[in-house]
Amino acid sequence: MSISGGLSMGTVRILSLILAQAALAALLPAQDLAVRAPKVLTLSGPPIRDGLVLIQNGKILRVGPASKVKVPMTVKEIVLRKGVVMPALVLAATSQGMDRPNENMAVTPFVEAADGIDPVQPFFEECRRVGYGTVHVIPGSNCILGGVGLVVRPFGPSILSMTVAEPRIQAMSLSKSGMGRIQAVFTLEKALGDMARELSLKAREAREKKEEALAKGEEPPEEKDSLLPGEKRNLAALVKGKGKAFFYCSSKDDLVYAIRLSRRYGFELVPVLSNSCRDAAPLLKKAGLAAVLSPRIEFEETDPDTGEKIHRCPAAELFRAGVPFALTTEYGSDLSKRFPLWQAAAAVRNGVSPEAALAALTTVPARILGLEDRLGSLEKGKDGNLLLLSGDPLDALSWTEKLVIEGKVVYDKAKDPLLQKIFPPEKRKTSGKGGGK
Amino acid sequence: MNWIAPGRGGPPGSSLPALLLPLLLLSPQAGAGRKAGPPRPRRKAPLLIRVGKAYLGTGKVLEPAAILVARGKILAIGKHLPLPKGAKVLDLSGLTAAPGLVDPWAATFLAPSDRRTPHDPAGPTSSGLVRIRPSQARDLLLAGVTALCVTPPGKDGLGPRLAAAALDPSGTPRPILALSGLSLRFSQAGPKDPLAPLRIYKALKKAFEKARDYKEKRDKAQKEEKEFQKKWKEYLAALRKLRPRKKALGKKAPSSRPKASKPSGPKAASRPASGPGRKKTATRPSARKGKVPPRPKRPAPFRIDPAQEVLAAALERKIPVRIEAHTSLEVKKALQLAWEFELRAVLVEPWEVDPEDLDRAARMGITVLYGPLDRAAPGYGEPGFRQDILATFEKAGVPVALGTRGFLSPRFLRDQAALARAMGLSPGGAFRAVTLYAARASGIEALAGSLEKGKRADILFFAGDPADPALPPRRVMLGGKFLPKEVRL
Amino acid sequence: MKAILLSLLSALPAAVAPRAQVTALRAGHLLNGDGKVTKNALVLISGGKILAVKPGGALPAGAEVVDARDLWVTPALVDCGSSMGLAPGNATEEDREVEPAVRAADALDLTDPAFKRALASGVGTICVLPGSKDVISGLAAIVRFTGKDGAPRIVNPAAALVAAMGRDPVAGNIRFPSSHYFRRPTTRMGTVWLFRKAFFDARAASPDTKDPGIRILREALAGRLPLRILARPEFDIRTALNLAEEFNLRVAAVDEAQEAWRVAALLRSARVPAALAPSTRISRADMVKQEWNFAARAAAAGIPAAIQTGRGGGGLSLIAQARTAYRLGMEKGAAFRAVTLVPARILGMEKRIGSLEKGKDADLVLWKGDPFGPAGKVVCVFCGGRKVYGRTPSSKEGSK
Amino acid sequence: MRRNTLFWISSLLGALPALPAPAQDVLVLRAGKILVAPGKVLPRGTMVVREGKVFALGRDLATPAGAKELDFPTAVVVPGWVDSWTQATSAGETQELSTAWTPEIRAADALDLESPLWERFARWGVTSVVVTPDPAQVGGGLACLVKTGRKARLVEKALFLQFSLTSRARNRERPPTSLAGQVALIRRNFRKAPKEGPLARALSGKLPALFACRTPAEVQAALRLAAEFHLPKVLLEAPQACRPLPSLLEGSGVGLILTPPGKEAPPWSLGIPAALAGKGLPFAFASACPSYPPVELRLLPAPARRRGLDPVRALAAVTVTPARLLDLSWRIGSLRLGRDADFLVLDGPPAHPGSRILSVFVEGRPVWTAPAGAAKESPK
Repeated sequence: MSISGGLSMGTVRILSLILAQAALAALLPAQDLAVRAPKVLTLSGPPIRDGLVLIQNGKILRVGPASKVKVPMTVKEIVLRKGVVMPALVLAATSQGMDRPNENMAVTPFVEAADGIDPVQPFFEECRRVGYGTVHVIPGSNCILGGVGLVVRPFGPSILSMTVAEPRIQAMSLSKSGMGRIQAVFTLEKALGDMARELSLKAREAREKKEEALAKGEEPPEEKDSLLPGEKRNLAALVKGKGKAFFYCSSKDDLVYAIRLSRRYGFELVPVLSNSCRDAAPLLKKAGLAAVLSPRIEFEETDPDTGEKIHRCPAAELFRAGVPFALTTEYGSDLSKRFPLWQAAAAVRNGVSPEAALAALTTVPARILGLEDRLGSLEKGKDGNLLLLSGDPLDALSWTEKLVIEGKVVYDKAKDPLLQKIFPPEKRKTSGKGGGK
Repeated sequence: MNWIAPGRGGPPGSSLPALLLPLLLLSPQAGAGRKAGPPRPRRKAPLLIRVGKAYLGTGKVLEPAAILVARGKILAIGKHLPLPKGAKVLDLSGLTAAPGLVDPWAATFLAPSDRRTPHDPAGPTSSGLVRIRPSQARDLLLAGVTALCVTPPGKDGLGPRLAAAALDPSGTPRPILALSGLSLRFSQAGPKDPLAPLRIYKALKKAFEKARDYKEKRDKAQKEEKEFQKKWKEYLAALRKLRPRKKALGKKAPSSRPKASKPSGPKAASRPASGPGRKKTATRPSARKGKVPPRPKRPAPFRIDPAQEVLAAALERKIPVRIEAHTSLEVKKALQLAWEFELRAVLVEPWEVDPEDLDRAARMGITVLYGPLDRAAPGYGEPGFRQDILATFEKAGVPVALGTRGFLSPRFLRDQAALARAMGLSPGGAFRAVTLYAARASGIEALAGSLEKGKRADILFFAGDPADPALPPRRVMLGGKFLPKEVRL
Repeated sequence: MKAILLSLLSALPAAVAPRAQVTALRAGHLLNGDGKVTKNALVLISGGKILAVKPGGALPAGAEVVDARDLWVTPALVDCGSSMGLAPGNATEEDREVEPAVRAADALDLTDPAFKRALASGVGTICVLPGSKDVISGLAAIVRFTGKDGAPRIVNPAAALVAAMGRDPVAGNIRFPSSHYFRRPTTRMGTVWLFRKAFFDARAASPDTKDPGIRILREALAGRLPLRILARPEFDIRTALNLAEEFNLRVAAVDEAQEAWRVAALLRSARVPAALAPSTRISRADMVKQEWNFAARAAAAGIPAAIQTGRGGGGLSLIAQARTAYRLGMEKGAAFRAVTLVPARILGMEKRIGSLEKGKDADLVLWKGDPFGPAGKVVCVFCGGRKVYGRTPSSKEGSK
Repeated sequence: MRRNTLFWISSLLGALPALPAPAQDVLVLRAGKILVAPGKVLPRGTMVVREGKVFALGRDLATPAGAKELDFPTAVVVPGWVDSWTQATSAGETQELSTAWTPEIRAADALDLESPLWERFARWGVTSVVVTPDPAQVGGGLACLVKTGRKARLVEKALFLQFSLTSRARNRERPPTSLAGQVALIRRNFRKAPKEGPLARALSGKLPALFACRTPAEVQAALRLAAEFHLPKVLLEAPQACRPLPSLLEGSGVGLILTPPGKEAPPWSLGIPAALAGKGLPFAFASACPSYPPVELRLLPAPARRRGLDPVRALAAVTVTPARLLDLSWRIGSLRLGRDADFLVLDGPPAHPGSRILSVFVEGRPVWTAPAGAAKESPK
């Protein structure tokens, strides 16, 4: 991804917004769907036995017991004979799906993940397989200011058609390789401070103009939001306290610093905790923040005080402190980091309540991304993103039977060559046939 | 601390030169990420502590002694103090009080990456401080260290800026001074490059001359800015004088567009331009009758250079300047530099010195600072190495300070002081080397390093000789607060 | 009460005491090493051994009762291949390519917390393998938690002779020697040549040789010492079996045999189990066709498949590996056999551990919930009838 | 400096000849306190030294005719300190890299007795130094004992046989490369040990065997080897930063030599000596010179004492305990009758690292004396 690409993206972005709806309409023609299942987990209320979800125009129209929801004749109905329907999962942050996670330079706030996303990467196929309906792709942790992310649906031929929302969340970090911490702090402060000074200078000039006009008895010029060139827009938003930042915290010190910084500038902070960030729970609780956790859900580490090995599960630590958190996964050879619902089950094994573990994959990330009115639970008016599972979400044997994004089935296990190899049809133990037409 | 002027106007630090704020006292609960505020002890009533004996750290010993502590500071100290109204009394007459030790040359609180990479004056050391583990903090307190000057490694020539931090039993650094010193270094190239000290001296001289220019320009820019503000006010006043006839019209216009104008004044002034709105066709100020005064021209904005600010602070004698100079030639050049720019110089590890420079150093009020005595000295143990160099400086009236240089954990500071005594330093001098003189070499002499009125109440209480490193303090007071029993080991 | 039970349990001498106190364990669910589940079973333990396993019935008079009616009871798991206790990077002696006399037991750090962690996840027996950078890298050690206070103890310092095919002994070796010190095999062919040469030399050596390495190889030739051969892709497995046949060696298991399912018939007929390691052990250089469900396929093909945590360790616990295999299509029974009975057989200890049967050691684990379920958690672990980890559930004296 | 010292020595000793003392050479020493052994103090004592040995101890003993008399009315006399594990020879001299198995090599053969190092040891109160071959050899060779001072003396050529299980003896360029390989090498050589020589003596207990270790795994390997071959007399050298030491050594009957905890060692490592003392395990401090300077020995007890080590044990760990572990208590480590008259004169308490060393005596002769006050300025 080149810098010039990043610069030109501003225009592309605006265009994309205009075109997105039209493009979508073309891509997802069948947006009316009804899904019936023995159990529907709405995640906003109690589970519904023999429930039905009716989607119209890509949005949820009704959720309720099958007996009470009438499905129009024209609407296709999928019946899951055995299993559970729940909201499609939301991946709060990933640097996968792009050609590379970070720029080489330290300060690249103008970079846009949108420019690096490659829709044909197997990552997105994997996202559908494991049940993600929405993915937040954001630059990685090897930049002080890494650029802004993009929320996409893991489906579609182009970035345009994949885009769900543009919350323009900036990636921040203090662990740029080859840079000391003092230098990193300095670089970050300088970037933000320079921008703050530029803005305050502009503000001052505007103020003087206003004073002058008032003194002259003229009508003061209207205050306008100085539209900065594209490459400065992202940073200016943060400095003005209007933006949001994902701060990669590799230690508690980073978290403390991030909280202080966000308070100073007023931007919204979402800490992305690495596993070396210990004792974060009380701080987060006090600051009222939700955190994004690393894909390694439980691990052993040496207790720095006693020198003994200890078992840690950050999710359980945050749960005990009452801090909301989002679980994440990583697509790679390590199977233990790959499946979101396994992450949830592992969290449950470590003491997290099943509700909180599922929320960490749905409602919490939706809220973190500011998309709680569209994603995360099955309620009227929200996006019709459904995950059809072959069993209980926390059961090790449950697989994604189908994934529905905005009323369209984008994944079907029966047509997934990889899983067909693992579970040859005659050996299938789960009732994959349920999703009949 | 905020380096560059903060974007959201208003807060006290917003005027650009204020980033100098070397004397800005930073707050304790940095770790908690909570609101800033200096360390306030819980008890409001002053506390009078009676002890059997008190080593003040200045060379004086009081026996018995009473220390009055309030608001985290020492209010008074003397043999017998009158009991102020409402004060609580704590009788520790079985114990000996001593000031908390200061490690003037420590790498504690630095991230591992910062302990390796050399830094320049621009890096904000205090923002880069990281917490240490509570067990490490307790370890240091057990050794009596309560404050340290965090010293990142530097290159030859202009080195890093230093910060002073106090220990917290939880391991969270509490910065005392965000900018407590500047470090310079002569080459360590050794015999390979005998002229290196001269070359580095030249470069340093140039740097300080540049800083002097910078300082002048900055002061001028500040003056100009003030003048502009004045002129601007006059200009506005003049405009207003021309306006009275238009007043009615002027009032009408904004009322027709309710949201368009906001009351101008200090409130609006301190806020950056914000709020949505698209530019509408505004009435162009048409040519007016009467004489319009010339619009004062705003001076070009002055760009604050953090590195130059540090040097400027050194030139203003606000911070001490450490100069690492080992050979007699390096010492000579270091003294010359200090003399030319009237720096508050601290010589670091001068292993040789000419007798005339010795006198000069004493006259210039210079402090010398040494790292670990058992391993740092180049040529240690060689026949030429003079073990009595510390005593030589002491005899000449030059204060000697001792630090651990990041070679050792500051937990060995008292051991090093004992070693200095075994090497010939007087017992009092060895103790001051890790208290008062250490504070002087760290730029926090006004805040810590001795039991004196107005200083931080970082006090150790021993059941014996405070200089015996084998003796852990019985109790430790940090910022006017005793450590709870469970924190003590 | 608990104290009484504990003191009694720990007071039981392992071998003697014919009139030893009988402990009756009432199991809500008994998941045995063969993968079968019995509800409301009764396990009788005496003298560190299992007296009987019954599907229920009356409590014997005077027995100590451990009430685990709301728990799952299983045999303690067996990890047939790991590098626990060996310092990373220090597991292989790279002096020569054939090092039969090097013993993993010699470098073992039994204070390594990895052992405690393994115990806490329900593992009762661990086989520590030396590294895989040699063609023949030495002797594997078996560790059980039978030391003081349940501390790990080496019970067999020479459990098997460990060899490797394929990439590992070749990796990093220079093709053209540039110094007097270089390591030889640079290809798979070279590996096999060194393996054969070692055994030819051992055969040719005089019978009263003092060389410890040759004596160990001769033990293997005589069939008294089993072999563990690392072979990941299908052709390495074939090679390993061919070599075993050529020298008439007893192969206890093919380690990390990810492609075992592709040579199922061969392994079945040779009666060689496959010990499967986590897929993170595989790299592209192994030329293995990566399949998620290699364990399920091996089991489905009728090969006795064991699951091990593998050299390198640091990954998932043994039961978590079994859960992964279960999720990826392995039958529950097969997945559980793969961490109990099959590895016990590989270690040659199937008469003592691996399942709960009469006469076997009382190595058992009490779980809260199904060990394969999302919330399955170890409550306590017994080794040789002694509680070595966790808390025993409430117990009471048996009624008369 | 050298000239200064010489001046002071000669001024103190007057006409004392520099070469071996004649038989009638007697020194009478009176001091404020004489610490005969840790915990055993003789206040206002007199010590008579004859032929370099402690001849008599008591109060107000008369000075024989012709004897040299020294009086330190306020000072404390303590036994000279023993540094029980160093490689204090010129760099690399004790490192035989060609092969790993060299039980016959002797550190004694690599000594530079003229090195200024020995005077430095003396200056910091160390009168006996154990020099071992570099632990870069698995079967590392024989250690020796040196008495310090300007004219150092080799007094024992075969103190113990050292084996190294440390990573220093693992080498990519030379076998073995792993701990298991080191143990295998030792085992192979123990099995086919010759009937004579140091190895045979170590196996039969005539010579102590010392295993140099760094990690818990290495300590366990050493203990297993000791048990496997029934080694009667075993010593262990391990750093303070080896956490399970107290529990591993409990009941093993092995003597321990503790080397410094290192620069970044965690705080708990300073508590290891106290933990060892709490279990009654014998240990000695060593400086591991040249990795650490000789002065380190002086600095080791204080941090351990902050963590609860009692002063008597702390002092014993640099005097009687090392002497006992090395089978040398008949000769060094205390000032009991008949022992070598190796002692220091201190101006303060013996365990206080700030106590200034006024003089150091080896076998009754002064080897170092503090200059009276700082010397005059004399730039180079």
